[in-house]
Amino acid sequence: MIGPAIYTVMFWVVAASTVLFALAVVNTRKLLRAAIALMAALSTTAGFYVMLDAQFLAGVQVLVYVGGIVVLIVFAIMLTRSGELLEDHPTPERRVVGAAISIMFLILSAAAVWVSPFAEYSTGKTPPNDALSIGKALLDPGPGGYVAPFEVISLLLLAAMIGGIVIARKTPPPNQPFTSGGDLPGETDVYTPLSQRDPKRGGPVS
Amino acid sequence: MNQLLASIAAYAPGLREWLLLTSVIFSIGLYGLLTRRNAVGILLAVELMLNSAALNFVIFNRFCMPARIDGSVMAIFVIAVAAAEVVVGMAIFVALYRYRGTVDVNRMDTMKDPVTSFEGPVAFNKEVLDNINKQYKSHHDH
Amino acid sequence: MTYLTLAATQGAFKTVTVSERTAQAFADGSWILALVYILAAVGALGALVTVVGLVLIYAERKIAAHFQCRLGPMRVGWHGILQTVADAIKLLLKEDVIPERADKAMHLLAPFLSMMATVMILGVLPYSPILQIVDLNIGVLYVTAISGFGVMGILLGGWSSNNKWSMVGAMRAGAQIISYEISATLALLVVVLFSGSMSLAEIVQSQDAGWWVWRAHGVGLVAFIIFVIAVTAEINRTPFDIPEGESELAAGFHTEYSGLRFSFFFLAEFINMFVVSAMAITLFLGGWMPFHIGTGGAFNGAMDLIPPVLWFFGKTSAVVFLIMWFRWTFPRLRVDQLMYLEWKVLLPIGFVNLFAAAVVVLYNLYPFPIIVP
Amino acid sequence: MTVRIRTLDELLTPPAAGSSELSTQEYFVNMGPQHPIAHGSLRLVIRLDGETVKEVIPVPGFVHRGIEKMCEKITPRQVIHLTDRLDYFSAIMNNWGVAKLVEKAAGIETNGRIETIRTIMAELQRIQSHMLWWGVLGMDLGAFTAFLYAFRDREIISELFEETIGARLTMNYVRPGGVMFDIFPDFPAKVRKLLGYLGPIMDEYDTLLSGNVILQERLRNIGVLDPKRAVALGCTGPVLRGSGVPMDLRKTAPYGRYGDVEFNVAIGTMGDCWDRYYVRMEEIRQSLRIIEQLVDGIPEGPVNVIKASARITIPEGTYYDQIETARGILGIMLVSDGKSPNPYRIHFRSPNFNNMWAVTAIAPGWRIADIISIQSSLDLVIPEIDR
Repeated sequence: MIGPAIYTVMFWVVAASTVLFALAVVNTRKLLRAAIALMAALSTTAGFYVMLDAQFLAGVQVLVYVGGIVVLIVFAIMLTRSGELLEDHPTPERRVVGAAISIMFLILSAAAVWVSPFAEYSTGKTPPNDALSIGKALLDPGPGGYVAPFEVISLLLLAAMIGGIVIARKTPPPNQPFTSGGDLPGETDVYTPLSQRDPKRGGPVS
Repeated sequence: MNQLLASIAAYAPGLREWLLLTSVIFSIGLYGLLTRRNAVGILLAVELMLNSAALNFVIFNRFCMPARIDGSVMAIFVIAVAAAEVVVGMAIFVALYRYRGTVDVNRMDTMKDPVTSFEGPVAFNKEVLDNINKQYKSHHDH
Repeated sequence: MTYLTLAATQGAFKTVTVSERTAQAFADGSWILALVYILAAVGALGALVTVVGLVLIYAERKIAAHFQCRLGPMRVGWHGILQTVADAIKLLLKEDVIPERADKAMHLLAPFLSMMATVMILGVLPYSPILQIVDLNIGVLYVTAISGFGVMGILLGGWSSNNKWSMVGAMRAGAQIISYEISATLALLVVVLFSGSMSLAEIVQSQDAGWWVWRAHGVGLVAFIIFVIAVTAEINRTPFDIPEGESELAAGFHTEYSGLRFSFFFLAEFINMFVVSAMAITLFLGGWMPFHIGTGGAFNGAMDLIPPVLWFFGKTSAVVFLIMWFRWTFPRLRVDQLMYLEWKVLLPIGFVNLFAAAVVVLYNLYPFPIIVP
Repeated sequence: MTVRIRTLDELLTPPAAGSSELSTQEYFVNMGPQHPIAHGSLRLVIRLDGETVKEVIPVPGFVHRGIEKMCEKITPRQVIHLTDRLDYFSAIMNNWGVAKLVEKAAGIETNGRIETIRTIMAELQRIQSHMLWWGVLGMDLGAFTAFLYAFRDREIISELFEETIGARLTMNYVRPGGVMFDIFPDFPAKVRKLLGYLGPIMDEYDTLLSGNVILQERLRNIGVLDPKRAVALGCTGPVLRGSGVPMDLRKTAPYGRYGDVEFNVAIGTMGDCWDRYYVRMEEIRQSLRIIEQLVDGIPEGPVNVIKASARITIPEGTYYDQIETARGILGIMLVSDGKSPNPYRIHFRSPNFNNMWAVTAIAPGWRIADIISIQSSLDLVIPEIDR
């Protein structure tokens, strides 16, 4: 009896914290804090994966999301250090409209979930969710195997990597207006003489 | 004691509770997508939505066909796509920020017109603006 | 007679983790026993963190001193053995300074993230057949994944300090740790290939017939060397302590930290060293397995008399000493040289090595029996 | 691991805009005045693009004590005391510089014993100074062990000084017309023992640091200083010799006993940090050689040719003399009005001041971490820059 009870309590606690973290992601004004909230939300999702008997997926989730994606986002936020990127102020109208649309979506999907008759299922059988069967499925060329999508995803990742490098490169192709080589005033000349600075803010006077 | 445990276990999440949870997370992501103006903020919200979608795959896998692992495989694909998306997205945002000094999606309207206004960490003067427009023109002349 | 067969005949060293015992206690309905197990596990982790921290800090100072022809701490206690305790008390009592215009919440959070990452790994290490809190079937993946939290702690610490040097240090640390994680993972995968499992307990048991570092055709040795280099970089120790290089960045990401939170970063560094050493010996040097030559014999029998937990900590200490030796011998690399070493030297070698390991396993070019569960 | 070798021309040309590197915003950081690399209080304002140094602006003056002004109120003999505080690792050589100038101006002749003792002491001090530099370079590059090794061996020389002079840092030993104290009887024996110890120690240093691949990566082809540029900046000492200019006053204008002994002047080929490192390491060996030749035949005679209480009058005029300290040429200009015993004006041409500006020429284009190598290889003593 103790097992299901612990499972239930943990589900509701983790679910509540995930929703709180998700709300923090969309409502925090400082983007870095939003990114940290996203990290927390993704970590609790890894907890969900463990509850759903997908331990390998939980590991991948933490490895890729926390170790990779969130770190990348934090890097990007740090690289573009300016007041604008740190603060994000949605206007009240946007808030109202956004909330209305998302709540409508929530009601719609919840209703759909509640009224749909799902196939009979049994939770007694533990799914073979270990790394071995996932690896076998990913490299299985037969029916029900995923070798073609796997290769496509590999290609996608390679393309993304090359694309990322190409876009972030400084080299200006000839006569390209949108890549300047870092010599435009807006890119480099962020230095303000001491005399023109607001001593309280430390940055340029706005 | 056992009675208490049993009453707690009665609230054990079923398929519908799990799906409701992912719907809530997805809706929160949607809200962020709609309200954020900052491109990075939008990306964060999109990550949240992708994450809830991946969770859905695993939930259906777990409850509807527990003998298979297709849901987990799909979730891995979703994670891989999210990684690719973030790499390219962040590269674009950093490049854009470098050039335009902003990542506000509302101001990313250069495709409409030649540059007429420019706001960034440093106020651009007329000369710089003209220079950019000249570059823009010469690009089109070629 | 190999170790496992010996153990099997005696029936003494069957792997039972604390979590299994707890689950069994729950199943038996003995609540108090389960509670005792849980409390013991938590208490043991806390004690391990404290003891390892104190011992390693003292060891580092003494080892450094003797490398440098001096005595090190000698005043507090016998041979300065209480020096670390005194320093810890001093750090706890110090004023906690938070820089002006720093992101306060993040500043407070960062050291705890760093600490959490290391402590969470301690729970899955197999200290001996009966001393392991949880044996995850994705143990290796878990360890790799959790170390990601450490990066976040360092990045946040550097960013929230509102200091350019800290920021530069944090960016360097982030780039460095992410880069070297790849090489470390490639080296881990070699062992995963050979042992056919990602569970740390099973990896240890797969080294029954010989440790992977020498049993795996040289592939294991290359992987071990790559692993040690990569984890030395991952835990920011000289010659890879570029993120906190004191002469250029003035302590880097933790420049602005003081008091308790500085001690958290400091402690995390030393626990990290213990963790990576423990991982290295678990994967390559047989974990808690005793050292054997050939099969049977009086020597092996004598080795078996030493308890596994002593073997574990002894081997870990040896690797820790190696890492400390690096620190007190080598100068510091430059950041682009560091990246060069990772991306153009270690990574290609790691890939080739992994490929070689795959060939060995696939075509069974293996003279010794491999245990595949 | 290979090193990309940059030629001098390539280095001195600013990188073309839009070279294939990732671009970031430029920003300024302050290295110092409180920074581990400052070794005192030197502020370097650095303009950075990511990790790449665009510009370095040294801002000295944090430890200015007005030594030149103070010298106008005291007699030349008292000036000696202040010269100890210029470059405190070359105290004896600084003393000797002033003594040499005063002796030249006042026409005082010294004897062989005085000159021999002065030369031996100066060379011992040079070894000590270079050892300190070696240890600090190791520490700056992260090899802390080197620092303590250097201090262990420096201590022996310091004890020798202490036994002779009574001081370890500010010696105040050489004075116009002689030296302050005579050497003690078993001084030659102790020095010979020291030589026997330091010879193998140099090989140990090479094993510990010079031969280390990481150190070589950090120093070789880093921070190249063009010989023309070095001369134009007025660099002297090992910095100039590292760039391949064989300029050493001990050879070009011998003083003391340097004309009588055999030694070589180490010069670099390329002017990178490694050359400056190599030059100093070789200078230690050459200093050992010089001492070895002198220590066996110290001539007899008085160690003071004038009385300590004698008044030294310098005739009216402007005098200039220079001496090779451990860091380069210390030039001393003295203006005397012929009436007052005090100098009318004294100016020190400090080697460190000119060497410091080399960093502005060297550093741009390199990384932050290379500034550490460059600063360490320049071996600056900040109080002498500020005076």
